[in-house]
Amino acid sequence: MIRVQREDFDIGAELDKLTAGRSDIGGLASFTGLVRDFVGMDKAAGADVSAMTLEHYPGMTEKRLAEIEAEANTRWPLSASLIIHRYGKLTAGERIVLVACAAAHREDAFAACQFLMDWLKTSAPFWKQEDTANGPRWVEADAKDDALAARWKT
Amino acid sequence: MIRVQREDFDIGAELDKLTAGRSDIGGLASFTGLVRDFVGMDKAAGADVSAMTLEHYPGMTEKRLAEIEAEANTRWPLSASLIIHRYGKLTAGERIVLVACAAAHREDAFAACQFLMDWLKTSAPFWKQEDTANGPRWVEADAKDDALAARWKT
Amino acid sequence: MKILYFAWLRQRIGSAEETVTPPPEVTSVGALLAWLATRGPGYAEALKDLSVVRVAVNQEFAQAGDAVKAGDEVALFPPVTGG
Amino acid sequence: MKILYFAWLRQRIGSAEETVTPPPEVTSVGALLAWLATRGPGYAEALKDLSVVRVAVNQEFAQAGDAVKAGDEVALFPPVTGG
Repeated sequence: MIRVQREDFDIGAELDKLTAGRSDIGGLASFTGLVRDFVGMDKAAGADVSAMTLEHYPGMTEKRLAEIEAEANTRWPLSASLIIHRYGKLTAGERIVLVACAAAHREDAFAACQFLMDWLKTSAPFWKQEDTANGPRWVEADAKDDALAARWKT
Repeated sequence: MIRVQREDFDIGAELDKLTAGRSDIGGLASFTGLVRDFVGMDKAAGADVSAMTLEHYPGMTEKRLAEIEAEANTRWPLSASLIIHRYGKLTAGERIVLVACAAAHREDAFAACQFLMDWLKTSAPFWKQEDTANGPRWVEADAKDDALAARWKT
Repeated sequence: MKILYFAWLRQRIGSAEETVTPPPEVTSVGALLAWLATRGPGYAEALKDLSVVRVAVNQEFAQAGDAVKAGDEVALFPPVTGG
Repeated sequence: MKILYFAWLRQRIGSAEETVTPPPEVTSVGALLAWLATRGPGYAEALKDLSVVRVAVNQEFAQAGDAVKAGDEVALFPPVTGG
């Protein structure tokens, strides 16, 4: 299931829904992305970030997320999967994205969850503009994310 | 933080507590283990499991989990970590374990979470006895878990 | 042909969406980008480094050699940074 | 010396915990296991395949060559299967 929304989400409620009434699930892996209050790899060296605005491409975003989710379900035997991604203005500490994968075995759940995050980071049309102490700044794509996504190329 | 308890836990409440009031966290990876209603790799081939009883070694369990968590915090720059493991009788579909790791960057959160699960599976003193259609059965250690844990040997 | 701009491409070009009628020889993504770059200083500035411009045609990622035609929805945006 | 048994070792031996006084020559984990195996048929059965028996001395994993002494808490259990 995929959802693109402005509103916040409740991690516990979402994960509970994914496994409710099921007893064939051995493991549920999830990842929640949050707005971090600093830029780059190092808190001490980075500029402060008070908020960010997430822009997206309505229509293509939903299409890409559905394709990415379908691809994960082709690669791993998942019992359930979920992608929720927010857009709009988010302040530091707010939730941005939730990805969850349930499977009979934990390796499949973990691998699919990482795959979804890596693909989403590099191929879902979202763009972040951070409000930093030095003014607004478009986040640049990170070569590290391309390298992480390249792990999954077959 | 580690907890060994008979009672169920609320995933959402636990994860929210881990990140509440923090804005230095970029990613939160979690894994929930659930009681699966079948034995082995293949649902069709496995005996049905209606419930299981988790036995543990009070004292040593807490000690091992604290050591494992400390080791994860040495290996990765984590903002927060959590292990909750239940014991006692659990029916199919019930939650067994929750592991969560928060970090500035998602790779660290994911890696630490997988590491904790792999180590916990192979070195925390818990034993599962399944109630199957063919009677009670002690779960045997899985060589796959040893292989997964061996990934992290340095 | 509908053209959509996102993120800093939208800001530099000063428009989120416009409908254009390129000359008939513009039949590929590459030719479209070259033609758009001639439409004004904002366009030229936004499209001067195509290594940081991504294109989707009808909501699918597209390369310079891919075809474009009247009626297509073409989106121009920087490398994505969600998640 | 306090000995704890868990999972099927507990069931086969028929005891979760006992206090024993091994002879003075029992100073290692290996010697302790060999001595325990002589205490009755349940013990012999439970300890016949040591490849599936793990030992902790004072709540730390231990090997056959590790020392044991009076006052230690020694636990015997199968390979762990939690998580």
